[in-house]
Amino acid sequence: MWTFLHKLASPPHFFSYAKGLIPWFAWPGYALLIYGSFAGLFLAPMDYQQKDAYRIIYLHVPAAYLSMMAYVIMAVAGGIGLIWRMKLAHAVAASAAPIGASFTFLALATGSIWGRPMWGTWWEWGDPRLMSELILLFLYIGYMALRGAIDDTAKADKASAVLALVGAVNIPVIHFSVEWWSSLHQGPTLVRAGGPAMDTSMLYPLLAMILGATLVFVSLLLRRVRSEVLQREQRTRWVKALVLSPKGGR
Amino acid sequence: MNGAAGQLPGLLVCLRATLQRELLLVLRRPGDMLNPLFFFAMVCTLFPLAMGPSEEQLAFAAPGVLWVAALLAMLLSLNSLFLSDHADGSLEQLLASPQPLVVLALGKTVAHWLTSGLPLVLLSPALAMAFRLPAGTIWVLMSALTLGTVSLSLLGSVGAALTVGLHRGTALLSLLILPLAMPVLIFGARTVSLSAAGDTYSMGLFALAAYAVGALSLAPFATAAALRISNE
Amino acid sequence: MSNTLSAHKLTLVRGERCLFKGLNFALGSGELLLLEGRNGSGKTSLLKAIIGLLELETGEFQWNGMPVRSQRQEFLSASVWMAHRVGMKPDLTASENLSFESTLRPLNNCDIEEALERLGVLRLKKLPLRSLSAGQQRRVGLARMLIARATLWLMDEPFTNLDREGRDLLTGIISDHIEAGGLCVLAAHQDVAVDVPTQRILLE
Amino acid sequence: MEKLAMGGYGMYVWSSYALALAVIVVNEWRARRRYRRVYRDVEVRIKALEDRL
Repeated sequence: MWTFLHKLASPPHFFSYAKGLIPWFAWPGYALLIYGSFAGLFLAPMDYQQKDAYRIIYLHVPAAYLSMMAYVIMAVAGGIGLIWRMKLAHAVAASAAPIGASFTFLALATGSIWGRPMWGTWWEWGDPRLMSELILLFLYIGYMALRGAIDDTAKADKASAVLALVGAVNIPVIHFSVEWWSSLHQGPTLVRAGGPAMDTSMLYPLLAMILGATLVFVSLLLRRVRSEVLQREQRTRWVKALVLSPKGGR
Repeated sequence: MNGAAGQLPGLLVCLRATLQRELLLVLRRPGDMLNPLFFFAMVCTLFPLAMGPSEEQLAFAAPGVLWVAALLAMLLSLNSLFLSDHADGSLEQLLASPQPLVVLALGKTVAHWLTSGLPLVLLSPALAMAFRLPAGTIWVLMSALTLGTVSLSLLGSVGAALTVGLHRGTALLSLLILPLAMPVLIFGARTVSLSAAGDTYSMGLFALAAYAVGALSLAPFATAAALRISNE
Repeated sequence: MSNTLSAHKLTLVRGERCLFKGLNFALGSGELLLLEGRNGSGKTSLLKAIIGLLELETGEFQWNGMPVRSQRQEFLSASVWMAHRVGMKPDLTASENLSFESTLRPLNNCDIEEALERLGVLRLKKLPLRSLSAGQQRRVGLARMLIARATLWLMDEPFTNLDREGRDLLTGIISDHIEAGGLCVLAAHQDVAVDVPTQRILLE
Repeated sequence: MEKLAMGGYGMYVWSSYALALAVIVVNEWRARRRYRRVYRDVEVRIKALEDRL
């Protein structure tokens, strides 16, 4: 078992099997996203409070979920890389950051667009979820800036792992503080996205979107990790053999 | 001098010596301590100039203004926390000593708080009065600032350790620390404004205290790890 | 008690460059290890790896036959490192700097005054380090080795900035240390005339 | 057609979906481009080394 895991995490093995894995995540993922979007846009009934604007949550919820998921992956991978000195883990952490940041941006943008008809403003300061997403985006920016500022890859890996872990410990506190902050706010009563009792014809497209987005995320992650591995291992024998082999690695 | 010959001096001895060294250094270069303090006072005077002298508005904005200014002043002083030690090579000597790095990092952070957090706390009543905050709120402001600056020193020491050898360290440090410092800002400023409005504010103080305790128990370890990484 | 420091199959990579691969040595009490090689050949990096500032790609150091990794505090208690830079605060005086340093390691019987006296800088002890010349600062830095009860001395170009008299003094101090059963790893780009059992490693 | 207007919210809904599509496409494109660039750089370096030998 242990040797099997070890082999899975070895860069050359990962490099070759990940290539085969990517389509298995990407295609079902995209299929689910297409089904989810279609069903969410046209099949699901209208929400009686929010009318058709609620259909934005089919994007907002998966994006918000992935933005946090990516941060957790980044922090956990960073921690694994620090403790067990696993090189692949650092490559995963480095790859998760830009994807996570882009989903955070999407969650913010869709939240803001949804808020325009709901609250009458593009940016409602009193909404804790948007505020948390914004801080999360800042955390991603800090993480990528730190990585970019350190030239030595090994050092950048470890330093950013420490930062990601500190950030991960802080995220629940940030969330709690923002909740508390907005609960004191005497603003408009917010219309919550979705309700406790969601109709199944509304729920299934949402589940499809979440699952599909996760699969697409994994395929993007694998693709990026492959490039990271290739770059980090460029002085090893296996990369040399790969590049000089007639098939190449294109 | 310190303990018996041939034995590793105790942790408290080492902690005390680190504190003593840092305080002595600040004494030799008082500018390091005074500049952030002046900065704090100046930022606070900027707001009335920008907003107009309406007393009502100023009293309303005061908690936020004081807290943002304190946060920025702390950031300003954090930048030099490990910088000179890195530049003159004494940081490497600390890393090469058998004393646990956590203790040395804690000593430096405590010294940082004493020389930059504590002066802010002591200066804040004067500014609070200038902003017409009610007298009863000043104590709340001082206790909230005490707890908050402790957290900021600890949190900031991690950032300072991560960015220590980097060219663009100053701007980067703010980028790393500001989002992490937001809970402190929220709890701190809201506690003071709740108190000024006559509401119950104990929840905010408890949250600040909990944050400070959490930071005190975790941050020195992260700082020590970050220092090792930055000096490779 | 006799001590040993040995290195087993060391490989050290800095950035993109491999500094050395499969390096071995074994050093016993009363021996000097000279690291030779031109600038940038990895002498400083090897010293930093011994003291634990740099992580090895592969291989390990052993202190008294046990991996250093498993007894880091004992190992660091028994060693003292003189880096390229003096590593003291320029704003503090020699005695302030040294009294802080004295809490970092187990102490010898030699107190700060004696150490400064031996190095010929006692009369400068009340001056901030920044007002001393480079050679005088180096002598103050050397006092760190004398006040610590350390068996293993790691020295990086210790003769830099020293005048002839200073070099002779340092040579004497090193040979006294080694004759008393100490170990010393010394990186130097010029030849060192210390009359003790010496091993040499030439780094390419 | 009426369905596409989303009861007057069409602008918001469709701009959200367009944005989401853009984010996905950019992500996919950048991931692929990065691989191509890294591979090309590595290939150039290794082949140059081979030729010199």
